[in-house]
Amino acid sequence: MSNMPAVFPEDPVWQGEGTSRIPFWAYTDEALYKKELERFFYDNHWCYVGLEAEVPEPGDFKRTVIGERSVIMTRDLDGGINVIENVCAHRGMQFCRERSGNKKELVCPYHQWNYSLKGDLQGVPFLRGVKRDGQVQGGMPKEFKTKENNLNKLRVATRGGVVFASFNHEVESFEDFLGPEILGYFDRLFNGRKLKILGYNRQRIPGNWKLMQENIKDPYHPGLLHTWFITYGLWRADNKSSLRMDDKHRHAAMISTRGNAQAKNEVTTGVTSFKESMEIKDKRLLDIVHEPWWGEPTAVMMTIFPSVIFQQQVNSVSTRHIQPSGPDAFDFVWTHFGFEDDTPEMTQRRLVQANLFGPAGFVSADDGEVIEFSQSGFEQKPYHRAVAELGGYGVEDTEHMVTETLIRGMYEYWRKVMEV
Amino acid sequence: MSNMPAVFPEDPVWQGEGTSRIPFWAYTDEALYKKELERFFYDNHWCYVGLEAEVPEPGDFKRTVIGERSVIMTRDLDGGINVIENVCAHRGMQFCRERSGNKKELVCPYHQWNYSLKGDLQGVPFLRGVKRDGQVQGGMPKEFKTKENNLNKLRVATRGGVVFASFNHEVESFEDFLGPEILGYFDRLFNGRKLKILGYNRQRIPGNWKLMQENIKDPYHPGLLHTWFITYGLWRADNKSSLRMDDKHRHAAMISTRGNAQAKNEVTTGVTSFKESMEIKDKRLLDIVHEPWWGEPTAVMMTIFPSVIFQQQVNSVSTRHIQPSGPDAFDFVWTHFGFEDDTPEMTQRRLVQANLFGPAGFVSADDGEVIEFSQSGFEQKPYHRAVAELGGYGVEDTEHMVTETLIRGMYEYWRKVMEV
Amino acid sequence: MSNMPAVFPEDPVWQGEGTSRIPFWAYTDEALYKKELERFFYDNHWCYVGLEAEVPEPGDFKRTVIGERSVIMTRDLDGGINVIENVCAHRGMQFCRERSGNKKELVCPYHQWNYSLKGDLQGVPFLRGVKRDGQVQGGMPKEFKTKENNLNKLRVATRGGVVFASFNHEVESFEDFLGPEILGYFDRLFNGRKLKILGYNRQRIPGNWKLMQENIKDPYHPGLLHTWFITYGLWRADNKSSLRMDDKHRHAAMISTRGNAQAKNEVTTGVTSFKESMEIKDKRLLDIVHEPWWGEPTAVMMTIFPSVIFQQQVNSVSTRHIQPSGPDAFDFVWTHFGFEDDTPEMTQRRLVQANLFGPAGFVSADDGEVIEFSQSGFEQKPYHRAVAELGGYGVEDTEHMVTETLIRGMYEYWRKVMEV
Amino acid sequence: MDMQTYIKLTNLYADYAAAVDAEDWEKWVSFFDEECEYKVQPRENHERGFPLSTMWFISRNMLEDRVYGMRETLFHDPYYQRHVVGAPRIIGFEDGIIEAEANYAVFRTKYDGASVVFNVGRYIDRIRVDGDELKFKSRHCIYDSEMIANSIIYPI
Amino acid sequence: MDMQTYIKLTNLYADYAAAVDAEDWEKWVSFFDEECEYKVQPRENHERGFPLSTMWFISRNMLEDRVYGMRETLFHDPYYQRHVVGAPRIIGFEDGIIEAEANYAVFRTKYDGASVVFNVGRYIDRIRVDGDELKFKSRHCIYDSEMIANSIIYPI
Amino acid sequence: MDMQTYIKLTNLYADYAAAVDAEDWEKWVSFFDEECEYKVQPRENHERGFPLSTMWFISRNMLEDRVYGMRETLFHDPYYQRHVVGAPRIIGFEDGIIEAEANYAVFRTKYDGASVVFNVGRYIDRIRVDGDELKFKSRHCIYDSEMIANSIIYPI
Repeated sequence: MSNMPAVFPEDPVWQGEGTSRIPFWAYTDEALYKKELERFFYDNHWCYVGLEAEVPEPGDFKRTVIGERSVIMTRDLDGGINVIENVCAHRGMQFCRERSGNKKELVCPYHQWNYSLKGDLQGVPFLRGVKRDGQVQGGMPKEFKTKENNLNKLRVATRGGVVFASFNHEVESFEDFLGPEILGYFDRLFNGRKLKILGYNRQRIPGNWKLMQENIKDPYHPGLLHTWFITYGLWRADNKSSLRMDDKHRHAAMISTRGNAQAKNEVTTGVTSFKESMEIKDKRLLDIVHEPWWGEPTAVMMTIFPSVIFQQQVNSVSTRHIQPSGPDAFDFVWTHFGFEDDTPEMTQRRLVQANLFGPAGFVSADDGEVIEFSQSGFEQKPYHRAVAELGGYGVEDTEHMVTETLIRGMYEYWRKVMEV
Repeated sequence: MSNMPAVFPEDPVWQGEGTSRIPFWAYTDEALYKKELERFFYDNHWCYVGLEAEVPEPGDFKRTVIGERSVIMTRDLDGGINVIENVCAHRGMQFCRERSGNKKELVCPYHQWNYSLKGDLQGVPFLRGVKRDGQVQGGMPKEFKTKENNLNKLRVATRGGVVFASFNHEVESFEDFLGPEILGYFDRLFNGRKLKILGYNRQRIPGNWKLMQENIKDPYHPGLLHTWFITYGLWRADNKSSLRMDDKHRHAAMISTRGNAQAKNEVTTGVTSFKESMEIKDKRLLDIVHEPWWGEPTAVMMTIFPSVIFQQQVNSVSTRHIQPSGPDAFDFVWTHFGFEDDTPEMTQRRLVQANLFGPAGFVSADDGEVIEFSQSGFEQKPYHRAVAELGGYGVEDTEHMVTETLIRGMYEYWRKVMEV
Repeated sequence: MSNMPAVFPEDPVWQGEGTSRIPFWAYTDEALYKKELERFFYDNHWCYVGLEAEVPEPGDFKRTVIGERSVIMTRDLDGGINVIENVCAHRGMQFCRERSGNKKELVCPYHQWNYSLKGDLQGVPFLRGVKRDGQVQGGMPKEFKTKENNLNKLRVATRGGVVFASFNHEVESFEDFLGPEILGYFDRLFNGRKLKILGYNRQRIPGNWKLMQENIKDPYHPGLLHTWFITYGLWRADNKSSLRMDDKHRHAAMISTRGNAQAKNEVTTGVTSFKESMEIKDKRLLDIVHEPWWGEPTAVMMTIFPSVIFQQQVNSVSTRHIQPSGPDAFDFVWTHFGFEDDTPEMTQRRLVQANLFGPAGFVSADDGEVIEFSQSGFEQKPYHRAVAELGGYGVEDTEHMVTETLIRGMYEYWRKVMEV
Repeated sequence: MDMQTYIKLTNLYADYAAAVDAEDWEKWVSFFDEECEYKVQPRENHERGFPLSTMWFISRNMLEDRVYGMRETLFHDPYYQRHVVGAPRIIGFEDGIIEAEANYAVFRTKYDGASVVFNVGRYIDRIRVDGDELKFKSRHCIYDSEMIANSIIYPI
Repeated sequence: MDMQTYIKLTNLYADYAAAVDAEDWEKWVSFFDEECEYKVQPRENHERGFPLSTMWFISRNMLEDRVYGMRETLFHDPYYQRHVVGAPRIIGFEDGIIEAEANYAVFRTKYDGASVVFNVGRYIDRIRVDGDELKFKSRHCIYDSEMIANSIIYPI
Repeated sequence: MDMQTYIKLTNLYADYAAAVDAEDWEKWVSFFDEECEYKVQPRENHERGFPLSTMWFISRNMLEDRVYGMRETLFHDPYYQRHVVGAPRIIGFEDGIIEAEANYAVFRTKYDGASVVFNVGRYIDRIRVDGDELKFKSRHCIYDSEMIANSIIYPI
């Protein structure tokens, strides 16, 4: 009839090599999304579950999700950490309803099957039936073995107080999963100190989950979208910065250092300014104090594929958990923390700086918004594609921010695993 | 890539014989659900529509649904009961908007086609066009016959004041449909007395409609989930009880008798929902008076597949109508009634005991909740399955409650009809 | 199992020739709907965008949609009208968020790519990277040409102050698209006078978008549904009236003339919505003043397929924009206007008569309602069909209102283009 | 403003809400002065200076015409309405005319569905005080919920 | 009604809302007279004259039985409740009994979802005034939201 | 509390709601004392004793910094906000400081969509009374709607 492209391609195919042009249907297709869940969240990857500090005492538990599957992180009576799927072994009820708490055992309310904090089936009411007039009535068949009917236990990795889990027990070690370089940045942040939970923020972002990974793999936008940074002189094109990936290019770290010594551009500090220019009115919003463990970098943003972002932005530290919900939305849970030896001043400082981040943050609220409207753009013409060619077509670590290389890296990995 | 099962099976197949392990996708799959509507609700089954007492006078009507299809139950001017699909024969408008009322005829507001209370097309505006300057303009074609354009009339069965209907006029008789045994319990409750409507409660339960059938075919849960029963000594595993099915195992009756003297501790052992016996503060909540028509049983719960539950729980009697809405939700409409010759005391008693049931009921609110979270469990891993092996793998009537036999029976029938 | 028709046909086929019986699945099927978007809204058709009077000044813009795709109508600095797809050429963000306003250029907030009001890419931050240590870091590849990365520009047609656009630049001329007859009625309303915007009304109607086209192609309903018209003697089946279509039968005009002297009782006989004639209490509701440009007709309703209705109902003039949203809903945006030379009295008259139309209008609110419940009817039995046989089976212009010919005409065109 | 009048005003608001929620249209009309204006208008038109409204009745007679329409001629799906109104703010009180505003939320419930937020916005009122009696000279309902859920039949 | 009592009534309504939203059930019970009636009923039953309610507690003792049920026996998903209540309308005040009504909206929030309109309707109350003390003789919650979102555990 | 102050408090609440719904940020800031605290916090953090908030501004200066951010730097989709606030409960009144609470519901409307329940919760306030003037020493918005619909730009 006409030579217009089909706006809604039926069997979408990613044309050509390379990943500098990402088809919009990669963000909108329901079947692809299910495959992403299966291949990234439910298999072969370590997914973020929480922090040990959230379950400090034996019996403590926290309910969370991996992909779209509800799981429970427990600290068992031996002090070990377990991650268990929140689906009763009997007739499948998602039995644990509280978000957190302390329990001696896990009980499904429907028929009171109960499980240890490790997920082992301990008790089945009327397992052997009921005796009546010398007769046994009902009960489970002889072949029924409680130990074959445990809850679904995930493999768990903990490091530096952070808990990851995998549905597939054959997954490589957590250390191999991160790779040496990213692991280094992980260890910089989680270096064994005790963490102190400061609280949660939650938001539901109506966009594909990968957009959040992209956003934190995109050093191109902060100086452009987050005008706030620039207004108060917090972001400069000549800050020292580097981008690092693991071998597979799925994880990344954006490392930046304010006040760079090796900059060769002739620039001033930006300290002088117009009279009309802005000044923050309450200085505490920008009261940054260097912490020894930072080393040189003043901010490191780590994207651990597929499920979490570790953020250290000057004195504000948090984990940001990606919980996909259909191809077009994800829940985003922020856990802010500090360290056990923080002074009250430092705690207050972290809390005040938290105003920059989260669902209302001076420089994060807009990330949620651009993700929402990116998704809207994709949905109106799935046949189209994004152009991610800043810094060329390839994938490599760089020493600057003017590149979309990390995004290309992520899609290189995505194409390989998804076989698209 | 790995040997994990596909979490979202593409062409789900029910493995093996038997129905003691029910795949979760049987509750979540959209295409299967459409097939269920076609094979259970829209064909070959009698579905519940209402009580004659709801339309006592000629011209009275009540709007309700069968499956997802809107239908109208009318009492025509001859006093007969009709069930008519609420879709205009002209251009398909779901024309009847009130929930109940009294009308001389049915009129579609869009173009005023009007129908008798039996569903016969009576009038079409401008059927023969308009005369102008001696010419006829417009109107319906000569071949158009009003009697070929009636509303879709369902076959109706009434018994004991209860109204059922079938889209397929070839369906077996209502009596055959129930089978002799279930019919007996039906007649126990609807024995010809005039019913008195006490009112409605409505709830939307976000779970697959079959879960409600299962719930009332599951004598395993009341003593475990409904702690309230046990708290006040209302439920004991050693109460006298029997389970009955029709030949096809689709319908069932759970019959129980309170006040069995032989208290056995065994029956509440290991039941964590057991609470130290409590005194009810206002005795009227448990003021049970035996009614002659009960016979021995003090409670009979009938599940009529696929659409309704008839409940007699001591003095509280009600019909519970299952109105599916997608694979993951159903509307659940409770019609409480009494009998024309109830004393005011008995009416008040029924109303007070109604506090146990319905969307806020002491022992029903939790049924809605467990159904919701069963569905959540299924959705997170459709490849998995429920274990319904209490009392073995077979399907048979029993004299005790420690069995999931009725559930296995229902799925045996389901597999046969669904050809899964 | 039984010989009932499949209620949810899998591969729906339109049986037989002709279009007097429209299958319900034509309104409910998701895949068909996507095809409709592709073939009607996104290809080969001129779709309504707005009125020039909405963007009077250079830099003015208005955001709207074609089908489900967000577009922006701008007046560029040369005074020209442009229609541009609201999707950033970089990574696809639907960047324009305001509904209307004035801008010198279009900027995407995510990475500040900026475009002229014509949609040309003007600026890309760090296009050529950043110089550091005498080295260029990052930036877009050499092959990247801004002029190959403009926003998606639509072809635009303006006539009489009305703006249409097409995604396909090869579309026939707007004049050919309307065809001479419909164009005549178009020019009667938009005869070059300056328009004055009076304001907007918006409603979301939960029905298939074609139902709105049908509704205004259906001269059968006004005298039957809109009792208000009859109550105050505003509508009579024997008013002079004619129906006109373009060659392809996709567009139509319903032309009627009030005040035909030959009152015929016949025309309200059998219309149960007829009410004893009432006096309006505030005469201003019916204070109709003939305007010279009307010519003989007192009301002309134009349906321009697929996207807009032009309404002149005595002194109330408006455009009614159809914005589909899935197979089962559309947004309906009313733009009421007057003419630059209207007296204050005439403006007030138009505004008072606006009480008849729109989401709360005396004779429009019910159109939204019947559309909603038509859709409900279709969804409950997609295998069924509407009967549109008033005035026979054919498609032709007529001089009366007792016919569904325009509806048959539209579906004739629909079947041809949709190849159903 | 004296306490007495303030309470009366609060009552007027509550009574108005109760009357429309009870579909007591005679009562509804009775809250207005003979000469009055009742307007339901999208915030957009209000803010951009466009005169068009969704309902615009400019006399008590016209309100009665609307009542007739709602009762007799307008086909519509039955629905429940429920108003929750915030405390009134007194903007001015001169020459026996109170100018007041209040935020409102109207919830619509159809028989077989959930209650939904149907229309939220702000009342902008001019009220004549005459001895014991308070009557609306004008009530403008400027609503945020510009995308109407199909249709508005009953007054807000 | 004197201002003092009017304010007290307004406070009673606000305190009631705060108590149920804080899940302070002892407090909830304490608002009622020994002999009292608490009823949560669909508008349909109310308007059609059907006596059935969704909750019907006819003594303070029975309210306490409900508290026990909510606390100890009723399995349910945890949720937050939030009441927003309009200004009360005084229908009558005789023999120390205030008859009053108010519109209410209750929002339910589950941990990982949006807040939803859970139950909207009208309170129809009879309140005993005894010196400084106001106690409910009866509180009827006649609700529009007849299709309940699964279950109602806490009082409205 | 004397009637006069009670009415003033009610007005303060209504004026606050009107100001934020009108996006009048200067007005918003003016409701606060020089030294003040404004906090928007998920109920979970509040109840579990976690200090983190979604917004936490600890001086009027910081409120002004927020205003600058909302106006100038924070990219966001435009939206309408509408507050409906229940009657305030007076918790205490000593040394010129009123402690009061109120339930609120905030509805968000985007141009082409329905109005949605955006944020419901409870205000916990400390208000300084100084002659005719009432100023917030602190306003804590403890919200139930913990799963935020993408982002919160404007104050609650």
